[in-house]
Amino acid sequence: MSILINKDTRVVVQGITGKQGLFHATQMAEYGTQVVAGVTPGKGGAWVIDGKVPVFDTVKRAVEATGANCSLIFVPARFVEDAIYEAADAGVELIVCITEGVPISDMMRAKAYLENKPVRLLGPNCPGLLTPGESKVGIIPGHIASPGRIGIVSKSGTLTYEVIHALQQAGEGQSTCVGIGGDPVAGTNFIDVLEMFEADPQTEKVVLIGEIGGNAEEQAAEYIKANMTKPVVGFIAGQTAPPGKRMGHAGAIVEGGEGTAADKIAALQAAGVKVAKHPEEIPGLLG
Amino acid sequence: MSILINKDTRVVVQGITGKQGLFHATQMAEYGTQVVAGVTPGKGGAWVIDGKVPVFDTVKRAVEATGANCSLIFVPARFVEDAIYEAADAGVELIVCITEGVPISDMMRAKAYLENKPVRLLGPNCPGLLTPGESKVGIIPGHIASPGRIGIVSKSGTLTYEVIHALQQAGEGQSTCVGIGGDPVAGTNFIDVLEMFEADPQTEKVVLIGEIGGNAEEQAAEYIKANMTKPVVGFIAGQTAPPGKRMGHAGAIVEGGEGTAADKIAALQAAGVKVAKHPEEIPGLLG
Amino acid sequence: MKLHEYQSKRLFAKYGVPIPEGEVAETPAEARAIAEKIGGRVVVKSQVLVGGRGKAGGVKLANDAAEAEQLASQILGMDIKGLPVRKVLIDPASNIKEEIYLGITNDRAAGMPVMICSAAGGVDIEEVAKTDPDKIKREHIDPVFGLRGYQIRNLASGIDLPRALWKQFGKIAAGLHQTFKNTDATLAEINPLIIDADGELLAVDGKIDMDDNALYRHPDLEAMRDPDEDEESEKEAREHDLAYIQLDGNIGCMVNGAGLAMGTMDIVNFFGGSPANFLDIGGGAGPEKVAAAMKIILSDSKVKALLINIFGGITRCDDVATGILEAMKLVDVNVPMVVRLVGTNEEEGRALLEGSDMITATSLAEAAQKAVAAAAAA
Amino acid sequence: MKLHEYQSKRLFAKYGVPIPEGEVAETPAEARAIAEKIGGRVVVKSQVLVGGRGKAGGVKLANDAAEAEQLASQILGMDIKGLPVRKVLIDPASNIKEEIYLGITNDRAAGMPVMICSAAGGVDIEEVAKTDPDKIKREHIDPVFGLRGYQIRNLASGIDLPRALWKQFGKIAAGLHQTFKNTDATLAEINPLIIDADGELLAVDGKIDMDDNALYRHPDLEAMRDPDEDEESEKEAREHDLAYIQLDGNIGCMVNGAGLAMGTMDIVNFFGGSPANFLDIGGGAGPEKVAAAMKIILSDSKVKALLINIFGGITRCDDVATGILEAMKLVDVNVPMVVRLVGTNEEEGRALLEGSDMITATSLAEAAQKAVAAAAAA
Repeated sequence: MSILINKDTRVVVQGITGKQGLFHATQMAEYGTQVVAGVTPGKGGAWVIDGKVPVFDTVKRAVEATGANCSLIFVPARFVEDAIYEAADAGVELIVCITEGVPISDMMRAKAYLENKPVRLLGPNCPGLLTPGESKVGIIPGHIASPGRIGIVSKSGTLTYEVIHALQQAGEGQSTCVGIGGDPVAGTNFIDVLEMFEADPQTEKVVLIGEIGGNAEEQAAEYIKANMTKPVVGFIAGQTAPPGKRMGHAGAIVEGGEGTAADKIAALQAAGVKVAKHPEEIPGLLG
Repeated sequence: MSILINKDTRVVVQGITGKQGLFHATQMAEYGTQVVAGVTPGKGGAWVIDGKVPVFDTVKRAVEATGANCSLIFVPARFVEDAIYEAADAGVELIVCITEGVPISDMMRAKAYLENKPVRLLGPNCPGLLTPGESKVGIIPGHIASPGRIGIVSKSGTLTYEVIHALQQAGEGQSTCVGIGGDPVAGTNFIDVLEMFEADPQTEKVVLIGEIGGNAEEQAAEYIKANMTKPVVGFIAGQTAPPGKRMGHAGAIVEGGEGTAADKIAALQAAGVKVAKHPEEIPGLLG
Repeated sequence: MKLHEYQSKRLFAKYGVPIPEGEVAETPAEARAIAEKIGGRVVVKSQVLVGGRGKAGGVKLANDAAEAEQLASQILGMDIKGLPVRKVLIDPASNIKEEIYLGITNDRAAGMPVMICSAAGGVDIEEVAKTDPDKIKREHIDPVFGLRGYQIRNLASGIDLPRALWKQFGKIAAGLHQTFKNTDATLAEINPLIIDADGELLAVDGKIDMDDNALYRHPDLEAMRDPDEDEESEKEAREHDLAYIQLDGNIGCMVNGAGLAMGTMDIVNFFGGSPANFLDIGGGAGPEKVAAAMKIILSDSKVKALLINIFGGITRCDDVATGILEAMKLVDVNVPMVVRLVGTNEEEGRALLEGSDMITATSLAEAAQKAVAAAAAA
Repeated sequence: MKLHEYQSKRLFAKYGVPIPEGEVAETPAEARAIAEKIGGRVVVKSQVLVGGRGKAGGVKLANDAAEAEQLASQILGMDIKGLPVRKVLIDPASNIKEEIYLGITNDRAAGMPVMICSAAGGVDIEEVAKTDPDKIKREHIDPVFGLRGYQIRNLASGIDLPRALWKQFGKIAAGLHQTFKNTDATLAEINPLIIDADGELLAVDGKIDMDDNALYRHPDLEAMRDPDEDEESEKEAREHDLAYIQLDGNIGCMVNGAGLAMGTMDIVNFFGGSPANFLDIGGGAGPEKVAAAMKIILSDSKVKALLINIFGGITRCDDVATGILEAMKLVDVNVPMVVRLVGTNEEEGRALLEGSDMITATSLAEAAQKAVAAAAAA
């Protein structure tokens, strides 16, 4: 078991003929992910990745032809909103958006569009997900992970890799690693994923990686306190970030005294979550 | 028992200081409906209907102050869309819109807005509803009806009165009379109401009054065939209407051979519904 | 309200849809001048608000300006399905390689507009929908999120449009949607949208129906209304905010509520009579409106009896009675009147009418039968 | 990106919000001329992109033009929280009867903008929210349906605004929302929105923050960017599409990914060091970007050691290694370098760096500790 993706997940890559799209689609295929189709308007009929993956003009045609049930978005930021609608209307169950730099207003509209539609969005500005040994949808390097019992949910891509790496050093594998992205408005939040980990029999313990900005970590803490039976270890990045300065992620900013690392750490600790001082401490805290 | 409204329904009237709004709010109060508030922006603080009903500037304030759970809209057509949003956001459970002449595009947006919100819209361009002896919300003349076992659902206001009148002559009372309105895009359709009548213990038999245009009657027929255990008698207005001419209701038009009375009657009969040739035949067909 | 072909196409053009560079003529001489300016072969197209112009001989091809003048003189003044032709559109003739259908209308059941596209354009699209439904591609347009780029690509891909035309098609589809949205249309269609000999897309015919309820937002479009679209009496009715449609029978009907008005026509028919009109005086009609309605009905010389059926809800029976009495002062009522008043303030209404010269009825069937009898006796 | 008060207010005015008729001066003489034109008492307001101008002495009241000139000469050239004052706004002084707060910002949790209004304007609204939350009224704005009229009335009613001002307030709230929406703002606020002695509403201060990710849609607003807003090095970083923020420490950090960059700063701090900067080279950075990043970090003379921490995902370790080698040709790297490469193409990356003069590390803790030690030894 795992959450969100497994070996049966059939992925269509929107923007597969772009440099990043093609590189990572190839990496995914090499990892064993079922990359069944690509979409680039105007390039339908082409074949990529050693002539194994057909390219379509529309997600609709791609889904009809290949039965894709998951879409991975690599298109430039200005086309992301439309790409999300297109994937949703084509009937995939999961949309993973890697693209960073999407305007907040676009995402607010997209989120409103998806509300009550039978589809989940992960991202944007996220590394995607990895179910070690089964499937990777996104850009998490596959070779650094292995199957196991730890579920990871994170706002940050590269920090997730660090944590996976640290777990590996400690001999711990992962059930599924989920990057929810660091943007202020994201399709999936901590609580959505925590709920899935709580229900997933393979996952025994969970690592939550947050960062300054917003109050998603505080809400997650409340959820954990009220609903989680599995142990959770946390890490919050940005303890040394100065207020008022945006730390790369559109969401990572301490504004008006809100969203500080100290507040988040306190909230998590109050919910019984052990909080690591740096990523490599995490395996030890998992016990 | 009844559906949608009963003696506990607390009504706020949007547009209560207009001529029609005040006339019908007064009629409703006289009938025994709990008219608890009115709303007219800029006239908050006034009292109407013999100084018994307070007027507020916003529905929000009216609901906060009076606990209204149903809104009745009498505002001019160009303000209807906003009035619907205002009522929905103020937390009422039922919105009844009497106003006619609302642009279709406004209603399509409003319908999209209400989707998945915990509120039902009836209308626009409808006569509202009447639960004889308990409450009337809208413009159905109360004195022509009496409590009983027949549920009525209708696209047409005055035809509904005719049918109530005919039932009365035959000694049959009504559980609830619901006018869904004759516009192409309406908040509540036949099926919604049929479902409620099927579940309502007081209602033993149902009268469905349709008219030319659209295919709501055909859809209702399918629903009845598949789901209704209670007998339904139908009437379709517009058998003599020439195609291509809009018969008053924005929705009552036979276009491109679609929406004819003959098709609707055939569909209802195929679903086991007895269809009356004129309204006064209905009591006889109810058996 | 319907717009003419030339009006529709000009609106489309405003939103970036390519149309032939034609002009409208009201005389054969004007037609010739336009044809000369265009040069070469032209089409002379009658501008009437009714379908089937072509079959009725209202659309003709002219090889030169002289022929255009001659054809215009034939077509101008024609009567097509009861409507006089007062204008012809002179368009350059196109070399048609393919005919596409592209239209937007409201899908009632879905509660949103739908864009419809087919490679089988140029013919009756409803016929195609019945005989060959796979040839019709549809994309619903969310009323708030609008038509999205991928939806247009879905249609282009769905009808196998050559990829070289996708960009142009995208602009046309977006332009059509903008027109539909900004005019509060209930129908906007291009049929056919052709691929011409140069491989370009061109909207050679166009149609827009507008939502009458939204016309208040569009005084510029309201001004385009063709006075010939409706009968004189229908125009007068509209000025009084009455829904009136003239029919061929001899029993004038004045009813409140569209459903009851239709039901009244139906029952008149059921009892062997023939309704002269549909007339809904609407909700809450006051005396002036009632008087105007009576005047309009009686202006139809075919009317041999008048049936007034009022079931008071928002309309008050006393207001209607007052209106009848007012109208009787203004209009010479020379046919028998059957009056039925039930509902809100019915007693007040009946009291007002007491002593006037009219036949009264209690049930609808009774009223209809009395009206049918009165008309037959006239 | 932040806009100055005068820029924000001019944008508001474009959407119908009434603002004082002031002008911007860059010299005391200009300030005098403007004050003379306005006549009477004026406010001289420093235009800097930082809060607390008033307390810092950057906002002063002048009784006449001469005093305005004198105050402008004091304020121009001041340094407020590290930012030089290069412009002053000269506004006519208002007679303030009431101060209202009106603003729009994004509510992340709700996923939509929220309009916030309070009768307790003129002060720090976040303070009011904490101490007196009932004084703050909120209306969420649906991202597709927009701000509706009744929501504005809810706010006006909620703060007990005198009814005579509702219409004016409605226009201002709608204008503020239009500004927010059309500029892709993340914050648009009027504080205070005053009721003046004549009982009129007036936006005497204004603030707009824009969404940097949406700036591509607004070249006109991008052109308003104040070059003083950021450090030189931050500007250069932006030109190379790098997220860079200069800090006070001595360990330069080059990291990929914002979270890891923050995490790296944190761990440097945890092991007793002090980070000189935040720098995220972003996803998929190629050699040029890496070289630019190194140059920028090393241009800070405080930097005593360089810590490069790359965990390859979308970024490829070999690209980073190539970038480091390129940069070492262009930049004189005169501080010890600690490099850690893990993830996508890590072996290729490490192979490329083999033989170069740098300290390598495997774990993050090891890398941080080595960097701290190197900086301490420098």
